[in-house]
Amino acid sequence: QGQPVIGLITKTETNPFFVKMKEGADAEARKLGAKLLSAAGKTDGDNAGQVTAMENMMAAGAKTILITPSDSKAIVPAIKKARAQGVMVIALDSPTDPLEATDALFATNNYKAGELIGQYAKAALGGKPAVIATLDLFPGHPVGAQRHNGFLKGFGLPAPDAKSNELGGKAAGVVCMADSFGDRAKGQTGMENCLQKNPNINLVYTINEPAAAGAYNALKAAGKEKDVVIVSVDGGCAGVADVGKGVIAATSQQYPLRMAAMGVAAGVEYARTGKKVSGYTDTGVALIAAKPVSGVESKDVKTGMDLCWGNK
Amino acid sequence: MSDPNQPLVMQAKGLVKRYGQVTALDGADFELRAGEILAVIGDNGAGKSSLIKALSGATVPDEGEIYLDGQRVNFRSPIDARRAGIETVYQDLAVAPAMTIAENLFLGREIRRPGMLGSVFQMIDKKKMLQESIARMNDLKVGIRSMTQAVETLSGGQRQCVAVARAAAFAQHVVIMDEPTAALGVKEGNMVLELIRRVRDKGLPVILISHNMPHVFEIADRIHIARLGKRAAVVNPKKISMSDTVAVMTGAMTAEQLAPECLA
Amino acid sequence: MSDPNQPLVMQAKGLVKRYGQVTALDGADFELRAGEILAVIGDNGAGKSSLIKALSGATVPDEGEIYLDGQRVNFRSPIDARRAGIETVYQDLAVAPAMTIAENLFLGREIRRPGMLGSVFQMIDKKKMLQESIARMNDLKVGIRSMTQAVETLSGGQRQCVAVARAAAFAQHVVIMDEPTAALGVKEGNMVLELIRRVRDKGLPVILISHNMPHVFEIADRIHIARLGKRAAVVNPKKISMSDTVAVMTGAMTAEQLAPECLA
Amino acid sequence: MNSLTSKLPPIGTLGPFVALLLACVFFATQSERFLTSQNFALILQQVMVVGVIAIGQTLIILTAGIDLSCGMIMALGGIVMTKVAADYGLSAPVAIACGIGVTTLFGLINGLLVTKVKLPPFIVTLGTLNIAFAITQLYSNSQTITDIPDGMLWLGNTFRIGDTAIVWGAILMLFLYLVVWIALRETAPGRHVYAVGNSPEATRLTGIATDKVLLGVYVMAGVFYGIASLLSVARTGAGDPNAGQTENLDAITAVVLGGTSLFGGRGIILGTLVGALIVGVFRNGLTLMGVSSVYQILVTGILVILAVATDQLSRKGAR
Amino acid sequence: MNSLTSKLPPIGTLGPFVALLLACVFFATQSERFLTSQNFALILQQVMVVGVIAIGQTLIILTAGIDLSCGMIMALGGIVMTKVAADYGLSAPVAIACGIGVTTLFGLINGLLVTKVKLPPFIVTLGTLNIAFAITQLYSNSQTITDIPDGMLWLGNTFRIGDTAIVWGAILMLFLYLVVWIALRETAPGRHVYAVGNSPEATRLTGIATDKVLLGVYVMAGVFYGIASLLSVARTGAGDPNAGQTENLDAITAVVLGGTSLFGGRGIILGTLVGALIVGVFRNGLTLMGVSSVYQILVTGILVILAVATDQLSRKGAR
Ligand SMILES: Nc1ncnc2c1ncn2[C@@H]1O[C@H](COP(=O)(O)OP(=O)(O)OP(=O)(O)O)[C@@H](O)[C@H]1O
Ligand SMILES: Nc1ncnc2c1ncn2[C@@H]1O[C@H](COP(=O)(O)OP(=O)(O)OP(=O)(O)O)[C@@H](O)[C@H]1O
Ligand SMILES: [Mg+2]
Ligand SMILES: [Mg+2]
Repeated sequence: QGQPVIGLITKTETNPFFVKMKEGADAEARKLGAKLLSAAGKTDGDNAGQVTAMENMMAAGAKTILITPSDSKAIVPAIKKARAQGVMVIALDSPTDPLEATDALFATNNYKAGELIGQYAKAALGGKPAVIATLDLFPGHPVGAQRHNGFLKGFGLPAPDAKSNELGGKAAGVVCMADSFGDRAKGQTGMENCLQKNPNINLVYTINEPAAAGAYNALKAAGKEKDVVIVSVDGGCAGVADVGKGVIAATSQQYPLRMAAMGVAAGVEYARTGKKVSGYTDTGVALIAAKPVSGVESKDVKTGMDLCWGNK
Repeated sequence: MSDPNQPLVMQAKGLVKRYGQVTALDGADFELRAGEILAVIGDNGAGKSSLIKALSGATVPDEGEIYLDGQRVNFRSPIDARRAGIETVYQDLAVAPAMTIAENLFLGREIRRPGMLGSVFQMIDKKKMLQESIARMNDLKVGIRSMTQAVETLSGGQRQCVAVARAAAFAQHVVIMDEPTAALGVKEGNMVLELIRRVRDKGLPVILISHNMPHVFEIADRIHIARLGKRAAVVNPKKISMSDTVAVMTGAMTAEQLAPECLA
Repeated sequence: MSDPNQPLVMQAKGLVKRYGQVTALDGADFELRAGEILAVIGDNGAGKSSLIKALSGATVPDEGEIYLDGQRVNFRSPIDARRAGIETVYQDLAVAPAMTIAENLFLGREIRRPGMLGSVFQMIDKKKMLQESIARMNDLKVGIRSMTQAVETLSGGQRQCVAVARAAAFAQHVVIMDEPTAALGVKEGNMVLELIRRVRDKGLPVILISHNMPHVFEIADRIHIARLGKRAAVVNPKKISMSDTVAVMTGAMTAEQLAPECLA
Repeated sequence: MNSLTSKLPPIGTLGPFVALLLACVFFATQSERFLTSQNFALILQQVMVVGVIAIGQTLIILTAGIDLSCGMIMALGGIVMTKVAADYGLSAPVAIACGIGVTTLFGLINGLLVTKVKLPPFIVTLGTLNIAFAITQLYSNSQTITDIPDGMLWLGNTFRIGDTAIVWGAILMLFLYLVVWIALRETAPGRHVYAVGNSPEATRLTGIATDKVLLGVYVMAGVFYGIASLLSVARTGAGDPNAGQTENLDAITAVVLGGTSLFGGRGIILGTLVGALIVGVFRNGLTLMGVSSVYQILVTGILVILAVATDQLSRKGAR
Repeated sequence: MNSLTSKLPPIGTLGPFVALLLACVFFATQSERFLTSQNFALILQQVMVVGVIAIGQTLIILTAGIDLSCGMIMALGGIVMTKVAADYGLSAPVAIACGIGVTTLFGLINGLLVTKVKLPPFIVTLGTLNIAFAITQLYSNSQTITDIPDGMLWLGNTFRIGDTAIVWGAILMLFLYLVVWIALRETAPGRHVYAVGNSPEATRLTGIATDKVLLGVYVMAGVFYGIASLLSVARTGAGDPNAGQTENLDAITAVVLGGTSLFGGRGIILGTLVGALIVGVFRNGLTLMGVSSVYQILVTGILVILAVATDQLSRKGAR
């Protein structure tokens, strides 16, 4: 029986997070002698594109499919069909809803990631009253909602639970919410407008590190970069470097490379022995901060750089 | 042919049409009698096309009144005029260039297939339309090989024949033609004059705009002379000379200076 | 005026142009002598426009040769013909409707501002262009109020005057006019004929396509009769009657049946 | 005369068809899995949603318009029909009718703005694109809806011809193309669509109510988007508020690849089907070849240009 | 005659301008922070990238074309100039030249495909959109580049007039609009751009080398995209491989809001500037009002339609 074929479907092509994930999968597949097919949705949230990719990979003979679901619910029927044909489906990074729709989940908890930076931010501000701006992803995106709501929860504000797709916090001290699309330029524009709205902002939550970098630009232009705490999520190498430079106060680090490598290994195992993996494996979140605060566990920048994207 | 006792089929009073600072029609009057060929002549820019556009609903005049068979009408669009049985050949040839000759001839009144297919599904009878088109165009003796040719592939004159054939075929009440023979050869031009006569003989009045004085004098029952957006005079081609007509048209003479029997 | 000893300015041999199954030109010959007005007549679809499109580079013929002053030329585009000093008025009026009259007159050869502004920055001298436009259009006695009016707001005849004025103003070598008087009034038509004469008197030969026989007989030195994509005959309007000419044009008579002195 | 008529279809469809064939030949040499009936059934299934949207888009482009809102309207339709079924427990046919009703209403709004207020279609549909998206998010609370009655899913079910499982939705798409093709060719309103796109002023002057034709086209397009909503729900088994984000460009691409002019009045609806298939074949074939997705994008870019260039050349040949 | 000339600009720009003013008045009543010079300087700064892209887009649309690839070409230019500087340590001017060189090359490719192969601009730029995107991702490895020499960032620096900090890039944008406005109005090539868009066949017959005009327009557009790359790098302080994804629709929106016809030959470049400002003012004003983002999208949709409707009405009034 030939080379095992494994499919990897990410949300988009362009997010460094998924690029790293693909690199990890590629390296592991080469090591284990498997053939890796990869595809992605056209935009974040493109469920139909992921369904199409899944069908095409099955047509190409993939027996294991690794997927970072763009839409945790909408993808489920397609996964069911695939599993009914004997394909092992593993969710990476984010779970499906219900969780049991896939054979296994290798993921970080985005809500948890949000909580960590929320807790950090609370401590970092000391007793100062918080004036918060959030730079979110875009309307309707679950990861955007989970990180945002987790952050509010960690900060001690009333927040929707992990399943909600709605952004909380409107009434509770968040003075400005803008969409950044996870993009540097749009993050910057959002921050500029927020500052215009309320110049006293002293805490900025950002969906990811490019948005954080954009926010920093805006704050710097306004001469406020020293007075504001920026927190973020992802823990990419560039992002951790920004933590080192003081651009970002703290970020929650996730490990896409690790998830992907584990997924590929499980796929090869399945092809060779017919044994499926199952259940939820937390690939971990860690808080990376240049200045640790008491009461919140964090790793330093050096460790963060070593681990960024899950290099090791 | 034309007889003062004939009823007025179309009448317009004090039509005004302004385009920004240009006044195309400046209080123009107009009268068309039953069963006549009325030629409308005038210098370039005298407002002939503007006049007939107002009469055919293609533009809505800013002021003035239009009567059809003595009834006040208010054409808001060419559809209204169509419904009233007025058929028009426009100077800038209203044809759909990418469509075939047959389709252009029948545009807006396609022949339906018999039965349900035609009435409910509005399916068209292409074969019949093709045959009819060939017949109509043969009337005009135009040497066009294929009715399924796109109009944009036709020569200038051939295109004009399509527009003329369409108007002649479908008019119920009045036919208006804005320079139908301008691009036509001698033979084709004569065919169109012949066609106009035949239409008139069917009893429909025809409004003919033309710069071709020999044509006008050959065929018109009365001549409406347009000048500077107004009606300068209506003359009788049987009584007036071509040079006097041109003199009125260019403003070298006024209507008052003409012998009374020249007026119509 | 026309003299067999005059050198041939333009000559074409065996031009063929096919559009799909339609053969617009079917081995047409053509000769234009220095300083003459050559009229080209023929039925609709006889291939007149196709012929002059080939001569002016607007289409590339499938077969045949074209000579300018005895030199073989190969016009791949209108630009080539322009460079050779050939100026053309096309039947379908090559104007840019949204641009002003002045701009259309000078399109492609705008007057530049003096000095660096003009030569390096290619800035145009709008004022001078406006003045020139007024002068040119006055030559044609067209009553157009404003040269900064968009061409699309002009009447059909006014538009034609723009195209004619352009060709007459810029020709260096040959002027070609495809039905320049078709949409014109009596006065304007005569002005154009006058203009054509003036161009000829400057020494430029003129090719005039027209369906207006009186015009043709009034002005032409020789008449080229096109028929079915070929040249049926070249006749001398001083010697031949109008009806014989029409007979050749419509195929009722052949060139051989004409008296030899009629041919030119 | 006959030979001229018989020449008309090729000019419109032969080019795209040649491009499609070339693509198929190429992929067949690259992957032995490509040239199977099962795989073609799969491709058909994958293009059915965009294929049906592209019918509406073709109608609009034939009138020299453009519709950027098509995908979002489709998404809204999907959310409405699934939510009505899931939340209010209405039966599938009623829920479907509600969904298609909403997309048709949006078509009507587009049409009214284009015809009555005389706004350019690009701007109108850019506006309704945003409006439909926002309503979709607000109405669905950005939640995917998954409790869908079976009666809404049967178009996603398959039947077998030999070994090949064909989805009903694909058959519906092919049927719609056939109907619209005949309607455009053989009925008076169909010819008026071409006339309006070809020369609106001339068409108006012949006495055709061009506004009514345009309005009808936009409304019909709304109906097709509604059918596409249903297909999308049936295909993915969910009402997805994030659906439809790229379908506008995809549909316009299919239309243009299929040889319809963006300036209106010229084109053949079957070309659009071929255009949609070209896109589907590329995506499928490249995945089968194991081309990674950035390279897929690169190759798609090159191939789109090549496909239309082939079309262009084959037209020249036909003349 | 004079009164007619003086009437020309309004028809093209008054409408959008009225819409812009109305939007400003509205937001001024909603937020006291809106009507400050600092806020306007900010809006100017936020629209400068899309504003410069929209210059190139306007040129292309004036020729009856369209450019979907503009944003991606801009992103590629940004990556090239930052990567060349960061990786090979070349000086800022050289790196900038490399970046603009690449965008110009893409403009040239677009232009050659449109003029020589005679492909529709929509398809050509759809292809190069994908190609530029893929190259950007591959060349940058999807990583943001942040070690940027200062020489590349000074357009992002500000100078002060009174209290108001104005960014140099915004001044550059305004200057470019002025230059292009004069060039389109007052130079022969500028008038030829209008002529080509207005009636390509007539323009060709007057002996203008329409292909050269078109090619020139696409190449110039490439240059503007390169300048936009530089502005984008200066503004964000990074070479971002994910930049430019929505700039094509944004730029086209600005052009159309500005009153330029998508059918070519009619429009005024300053209208595009106003169009870009309208978009910027909406985004800024709605954020200041605290409108949440789904509602922002809804409102933007409605306002885009209203803005153009205002334009339409004010034109009727002008007649
Ligand atoms: N849409 C328009 N916008 C502005 N001015 C117009 C418009 N249509 C016509 N005009 C002007 O109105 C006047 C009358 O035009 P009209 O077309 O009625 O003349 P006409 O008598 O038909 O001339 P011709 O014999 O040349 O066709 C002209 O000066 C023309 O410039
Ligand atoms: N682009 C084209 N495609 C197909 N056929 C064409 C095309 N151009 C011209 N023809 C055909 O070629 C023939 C000659 O056309 P041409 O325009 O030369 O005639 P013409 O002598 O100028 O006629 P007219 O006096 O009516 O202007 C006509 O039968 C016409 O249908
Ligand atoms: Mg007229
Ligand atoms: Mg001709």
